[in-house]
Amino acid sequence: MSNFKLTAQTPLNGFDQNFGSASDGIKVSELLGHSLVSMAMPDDQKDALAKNIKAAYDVNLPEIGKFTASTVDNTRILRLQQEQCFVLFENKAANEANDTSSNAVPHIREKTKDAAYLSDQSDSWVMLKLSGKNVKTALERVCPIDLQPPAFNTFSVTRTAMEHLSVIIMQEGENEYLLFSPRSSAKSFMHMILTSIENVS
Amino acid sequence: MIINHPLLGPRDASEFVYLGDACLMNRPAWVGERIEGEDANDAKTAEALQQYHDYVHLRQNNAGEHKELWYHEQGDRSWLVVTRNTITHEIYNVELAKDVALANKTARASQGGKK
Amino acid sequence: MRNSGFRYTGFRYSGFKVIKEALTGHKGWKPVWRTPEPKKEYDIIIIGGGGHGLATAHYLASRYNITNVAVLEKGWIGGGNVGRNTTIIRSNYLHPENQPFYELSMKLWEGLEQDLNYNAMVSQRGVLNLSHSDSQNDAYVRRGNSMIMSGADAQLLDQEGVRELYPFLDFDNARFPIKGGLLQKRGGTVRHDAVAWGYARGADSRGVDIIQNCEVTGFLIKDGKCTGVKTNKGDIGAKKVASCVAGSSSRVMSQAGMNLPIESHVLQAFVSEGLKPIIDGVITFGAGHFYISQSDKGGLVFGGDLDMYNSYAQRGNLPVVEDVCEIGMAILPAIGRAKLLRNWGGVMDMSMDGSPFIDRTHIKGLYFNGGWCYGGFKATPASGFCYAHLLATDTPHEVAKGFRLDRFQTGNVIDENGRGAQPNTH
Amino acid sequence: MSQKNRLNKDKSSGFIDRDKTIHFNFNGEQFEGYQGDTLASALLANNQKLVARSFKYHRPRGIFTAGSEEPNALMHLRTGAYQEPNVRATVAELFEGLEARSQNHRGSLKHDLMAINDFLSPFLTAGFYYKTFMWPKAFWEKLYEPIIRQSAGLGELSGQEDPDKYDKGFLHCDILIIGAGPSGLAAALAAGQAGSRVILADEDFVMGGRLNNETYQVNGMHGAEWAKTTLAELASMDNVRLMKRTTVLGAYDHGIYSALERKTDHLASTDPVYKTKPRQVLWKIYSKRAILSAGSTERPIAFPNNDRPGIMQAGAVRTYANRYDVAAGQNVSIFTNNDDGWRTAQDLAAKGINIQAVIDSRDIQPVAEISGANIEMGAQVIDTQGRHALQSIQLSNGKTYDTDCLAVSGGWNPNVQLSCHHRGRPQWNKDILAFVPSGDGSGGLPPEMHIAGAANGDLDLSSALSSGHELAKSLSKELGNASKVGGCPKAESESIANSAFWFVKTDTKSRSWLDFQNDVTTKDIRLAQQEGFTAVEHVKRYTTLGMATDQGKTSNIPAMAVMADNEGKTIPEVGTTIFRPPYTPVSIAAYAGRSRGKEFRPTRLTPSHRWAKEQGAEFVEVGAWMRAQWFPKDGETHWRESVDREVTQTRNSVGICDVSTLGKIDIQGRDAGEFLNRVYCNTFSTLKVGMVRYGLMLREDGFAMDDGTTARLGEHHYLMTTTTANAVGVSRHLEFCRQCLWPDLDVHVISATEQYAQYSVAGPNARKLLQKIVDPEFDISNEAFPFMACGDITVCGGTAARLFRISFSGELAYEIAVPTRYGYSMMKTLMQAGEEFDAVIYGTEALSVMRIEKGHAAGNELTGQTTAHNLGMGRMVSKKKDSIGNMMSERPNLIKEDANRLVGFVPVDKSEKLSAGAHFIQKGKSAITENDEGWMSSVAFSPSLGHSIGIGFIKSGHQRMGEIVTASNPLLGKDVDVEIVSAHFVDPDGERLRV
Repeated sequence: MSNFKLTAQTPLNGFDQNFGSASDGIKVSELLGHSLVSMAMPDDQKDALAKNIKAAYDVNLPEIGKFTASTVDNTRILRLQQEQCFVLFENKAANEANDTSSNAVPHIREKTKDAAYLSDQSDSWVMLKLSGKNVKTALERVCPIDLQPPAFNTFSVTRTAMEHLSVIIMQEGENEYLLFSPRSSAKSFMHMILTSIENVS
Repeated sequence: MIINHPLLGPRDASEFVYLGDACLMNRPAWVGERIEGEDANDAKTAEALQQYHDYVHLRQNNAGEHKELWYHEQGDRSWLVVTRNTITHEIYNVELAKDVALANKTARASQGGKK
Repeated sequence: MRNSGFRYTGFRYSGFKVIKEALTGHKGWKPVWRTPEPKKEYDIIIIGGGGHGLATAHYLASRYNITNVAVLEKGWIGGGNVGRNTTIIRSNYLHPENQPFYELSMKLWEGLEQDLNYNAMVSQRGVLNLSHSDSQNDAYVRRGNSMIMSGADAQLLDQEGVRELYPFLDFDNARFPIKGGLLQKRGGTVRHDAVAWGYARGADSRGVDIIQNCEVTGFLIKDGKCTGVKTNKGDIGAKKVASCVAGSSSRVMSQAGMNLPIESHVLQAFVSEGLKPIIDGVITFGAGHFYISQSDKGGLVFGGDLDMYNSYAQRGNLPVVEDVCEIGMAILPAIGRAKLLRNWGGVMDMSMDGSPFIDRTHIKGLYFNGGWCYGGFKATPASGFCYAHLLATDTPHEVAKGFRLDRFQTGNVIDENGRGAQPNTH
Repeated sequence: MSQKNRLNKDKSSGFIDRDKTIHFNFNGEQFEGYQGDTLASALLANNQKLVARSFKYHRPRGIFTAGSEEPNALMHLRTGAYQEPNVRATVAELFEGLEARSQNHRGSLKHDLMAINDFLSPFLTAGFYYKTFMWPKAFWEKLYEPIIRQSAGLGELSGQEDPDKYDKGFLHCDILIIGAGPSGLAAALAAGQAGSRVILADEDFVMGGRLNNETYQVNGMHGAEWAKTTLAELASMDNVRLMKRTTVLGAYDHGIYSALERKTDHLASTDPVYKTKPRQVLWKIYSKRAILSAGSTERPIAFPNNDRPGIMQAGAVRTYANRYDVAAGQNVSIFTNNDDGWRTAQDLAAKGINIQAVIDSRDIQPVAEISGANIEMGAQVIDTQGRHALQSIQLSNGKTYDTDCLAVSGGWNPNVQLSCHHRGRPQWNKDILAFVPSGDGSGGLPPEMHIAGAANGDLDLSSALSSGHELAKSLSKELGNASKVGGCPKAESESIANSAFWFVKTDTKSRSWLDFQNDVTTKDIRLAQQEGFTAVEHVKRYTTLGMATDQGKTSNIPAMAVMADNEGKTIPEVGTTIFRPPYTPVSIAAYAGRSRGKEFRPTRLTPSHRWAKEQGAEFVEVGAWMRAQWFPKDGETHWRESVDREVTQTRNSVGICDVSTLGKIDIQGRDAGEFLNRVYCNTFSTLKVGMVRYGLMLREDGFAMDDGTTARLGEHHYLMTTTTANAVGVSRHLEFCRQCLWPDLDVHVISATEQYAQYSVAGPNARKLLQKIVDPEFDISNEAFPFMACGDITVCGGTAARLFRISFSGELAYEIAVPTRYGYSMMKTLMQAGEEFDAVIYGTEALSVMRIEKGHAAGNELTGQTTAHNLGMGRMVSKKKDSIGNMMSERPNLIKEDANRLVGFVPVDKSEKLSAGAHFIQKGKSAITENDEGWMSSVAFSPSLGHSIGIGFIKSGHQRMGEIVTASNPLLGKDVDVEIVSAHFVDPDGERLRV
């Protein structure tokens, strides 16, 4: 009988801070309580998958470079590649000390009914939420993507590189962004974001 | 440089990794299993070695239009076939390599059918 | 005929001559090379008036007494990579097919001024390769031993040894701390343009025709034998034709129907404004691609990686500029306030294994020299010497016998950094 | 100090703030200037004529221009680590407390000992050094070169780390407008009104370009006033971004431009903003179209002794008067070959400055009336006097004038530089006697670039305004931005008549300067040509013309005129040299941005990093990763003690190591097995679910690329591991194979490296330890979970995990993976559970020792230069199937009998220490290249055997067991005799693995 218990840690220990004034400042907070599952789509299963997604989430498979949002588990489906999506969803268990993050893939499998190859990515990324009037000005220092509409707007998502780091950026609303970067370099990623804010404040 | 990705639109070339001449997609077919002690082996092997030598080492190095492979490593992980001028760097065409590879395969198959 | 009983048409350069001319208004200086019209036929035609082509001509004339030679240059001599590199010389290679060749080159550099009676400012202030890890250190030991075994010099430095030489490197705050280095004291720099001019003067003074603005537009090939070249100045016959055009190799040789195991890539180089001396020798980074030295005029001369894509454009793009300066700052944070003055690009003949070719082709009378990757400048004397040897004797020079065009068929590849058939990584 | 040359003390031009006095220091002397001054204008206001020394002859130098083309007035700015060399005083904004020092002199600026070079100048002509310093041979390095190097350069670096921060950024626009002079402003206004997304960048700290320096009228108001109004309007537009103090540096492919914004260079180093914010920002601008409206630069005329302090560009003299309220002299003369030079006389006279003489090389009617001035038409300046500042000039008509400032105008050159960054060659325009950018679509003009205003040769104001306006309108339309655009701003056309007069022909021994900084004179050009350096690039390289900090902005065209004249050619026949980025010099640190020091590259930390740090681990950089090398314990003084302990304890009981850095790639699909068969040289489709196999991956050229274990997790599901170093490259390779070679296979790959914390648990007690944490429903006994088994399990009461029974150490070993979030906790738990077994944590050094003891190849062996054959794994290359590299690995030289083989080595004298990098030589032979038989790739002290061991490659090694050879290491001065042995030093039969 095991006497041991494992406890979970998030990459940035739940970082949550405001920089600058409420009116034109920037809020930076780690996104918690979510799971992320990669969903690879075989060519001959795409229609079936789209149907299953529609049934489960009442949303269509997004176009490449977009994400769709469903109220079911607050799920967002990010279409980063032609043959692959990321499914980001609220997962209460993911936050509990002794989570079995093993529930993420089965959860999505249930929804997609084996029409996709799934792989848990929940622990692969550090996820930061950036919001506030000045966010674009700060991101201008590191993000090569044109964040002005119509090039990029709410429901846009893409992967790029910032300061030698791989970053997925998605726009959730006016002046609201979610950024993912590989977990092992979370500290460098955080430094990159905070330096940008510092440099433009 | 900017590569106009067929799915994602214009992206800075620094997001990509360059491989080289698109002929690297045309990997020679497998020579097949060679049974030890068979006379035909040597000739078969020599021919295959020559094919592979050319495939691996003799690439197009045009001054002008050049079809080449780029990998969108900091993007959607797709391999692209980019047609670019190596003197002016002008880019004429960008395609998904997978589409090109499938088309080549179909073309080869139909050619084979004619024979 | 000009090629027998030839004497120096010019005159010897010396301090005395400089003083004499200064006092008499510099009226006595003559052209460093003549401007001849091409003859109908030569014993040997060298295509390409760059460093290697001119060196080949010089050694053909001075060592093999073959002077009925023309060097055809499509622009102005020395206008290619010999005039746009970062001027480093070294013989610090690993493989037995390479190292003795580069060591021969180093020895020729060491006697160059006296050989040419031209001061190309060969300056042996040392080449230091920094190491940043134990396995890199192991690789340097292996390489240093290869160097010594070929007769070259090498020294392994620990961190203190490096600090003694260059106290202002970033020892304390570096992302990739400096653990030590491999030093070749005989390495250094040479004034690049002067190499072309000195060899041109040496060849010309022995009767070689250097013909500028003469572009080769095709080969005269009959029954598998090359008998000359077509040019914008008309057909010129030759018993032997020797291509020596670096980044233009594929272009030129395609006119003979050859497809080479070479890709052309652009390499950028950089120079800062003139500064009082701060860096004595050459320093290279070990956790990325970067090399720097300071010229006798005071400019920091540095460079790094290729732009990575095939190009004949002789200009590069911004990512490499940033990468190079990032590395510069990583090892030498004191150069931050030095200003970059100019950056340019040259076309590199990148071979499939990173090593060159000096070889006959399958066409009789047609010879090929190329595939120098970034390493062409330091190789100039030995490349010319060994090419001259091959052209004169039809046998490869002992130290260049590995540089064969068929080595990818046999598997005798000479891959210094183990990247395989990926030219832009060599 | 009084500002002797400050004009109309009570009335300002509008650019100088008389209420804000600024104190500054030049060469230790205190001066005053005003807000709005540059360092140059403030020095001139204080009548400081001598500010620098030239490079070669150390000639006295004064301020020559009022802009970024300045060749002379370079100085050290700021002090200590902040010291910046070669700062052009003409663009350095004055700030309170500024400290500047002149450069390149020994002794004081006024009494420079090196000025002796000027007297030696006959000996120091162009290229003299190529002809001498050759004898005796040894003297070059010992004597000659050190002397030459001492005189190198102008300014000096502090030798300290640059203390400032720098940043970068990315901007996107429809139209980038380069230069905010009349044509740029007109273009920005039209483009902004049309609805285009506009960036307007200008290097000056006040936008307006020459409108601020002249007395022109635009739309019925003073030009500077119009500029101000227009800028205000532009500032109110959301679609327009105004970027002053921003120099566009380079034109790259597909509309990408680099630009440097100087954020804090105008502030004192003590200013809080200066101290906390980036000094400069390097912008990468992505533009659909660009308008080059960079104006023009006035060129000098070459005449004897034309380099004295006080001899300046006529336009600059005008700028100092009109914009900065500064008289460049009290008694000014003008020497011109064109009408524009006369504007200087007119503007200065209007400000009450005494005009001594106007000398026009053209024999025509005077262009204007200048009261009180001597008008000399058809005359030339043939000599000048004044050691540290101009005193008098001599004319070709025999007259002499006393004068303290000579304003010279040789006409204006369009600033074509950026239009040539794609190696375009400008074209000669004979109407304005200058090069202009080559027309669209030809000559290498960047495809998206268009030219407006003076940069295009539209030298008069009215056509500059209309060309900018029209261009912006049509480009906007092209881009689909067609909102209504206002009318074109109007101005009077002014006279710009010019003449082809470039230099004063003279037979005297005096020298006429072309390149003021590098001391290139007309004589040097002549000498170069005389010596056969006739190509323009040859002349440049031989004389160093145009290679100074100003890159020939003022010197190139006059020099080409001299070349043309000498050769009897026209200027366009002489040709042009190539303009290269950057447009003006840029701090190297700015290109590096934030990537400095520890932030040079991102750092990857393992899941147990924090724990390892708590244990006092020694870390090492392995690629981007930081890995624990060893874990010193109290009392251990040498790293070897720690490593020996870690190895011994692992082999005796159990050790734990973080191996999370290994690449993990999740591979799924109906064809996953077939896919792996093709990318590995050995077979994977036959692997049973729940088992792991070692795989060797070859490059297509047959050399080994990477190795690792791959587990079959399900019918269509594999998990591949790669080496740490090759994780990214293997991913890329797999995607290549999948997309480009075999698009019809159903296979999908995604990296899972970051997803799992993976720990090796190795040693005889490994199973016992794991049984304490693996949930009891999972049987991990040897029978149920044999060597090379794998499976999903749960640990610690339900946490999902994966277990692999694989071993790098040669012991009974497992790797256990949990989601990364449990990494820290898992490490702690393993150590806690291991307490009863005296479990040890081990680092990469112990890992390496154990793998060498087992003869496993790692990075030092998988160098990309070794084949399966070399590694002793030739048999693994299956001939029964197609796989990457299996054909080329059969090339004759790669499979030859006497190829290098990986074997083990032990010193004959067991007390000897082996070293990696030694070369193998047959005993008794000398250590020369011909006798080289291979090399030692990895060594370790084996605590298990008690002596040094090594593995390495030697010719036919597998057939030479027991032979004694010399491991020669001349680099370290040490040869060791070694015996060739099997590389499996410990447990050669692998019994421990399977218990």
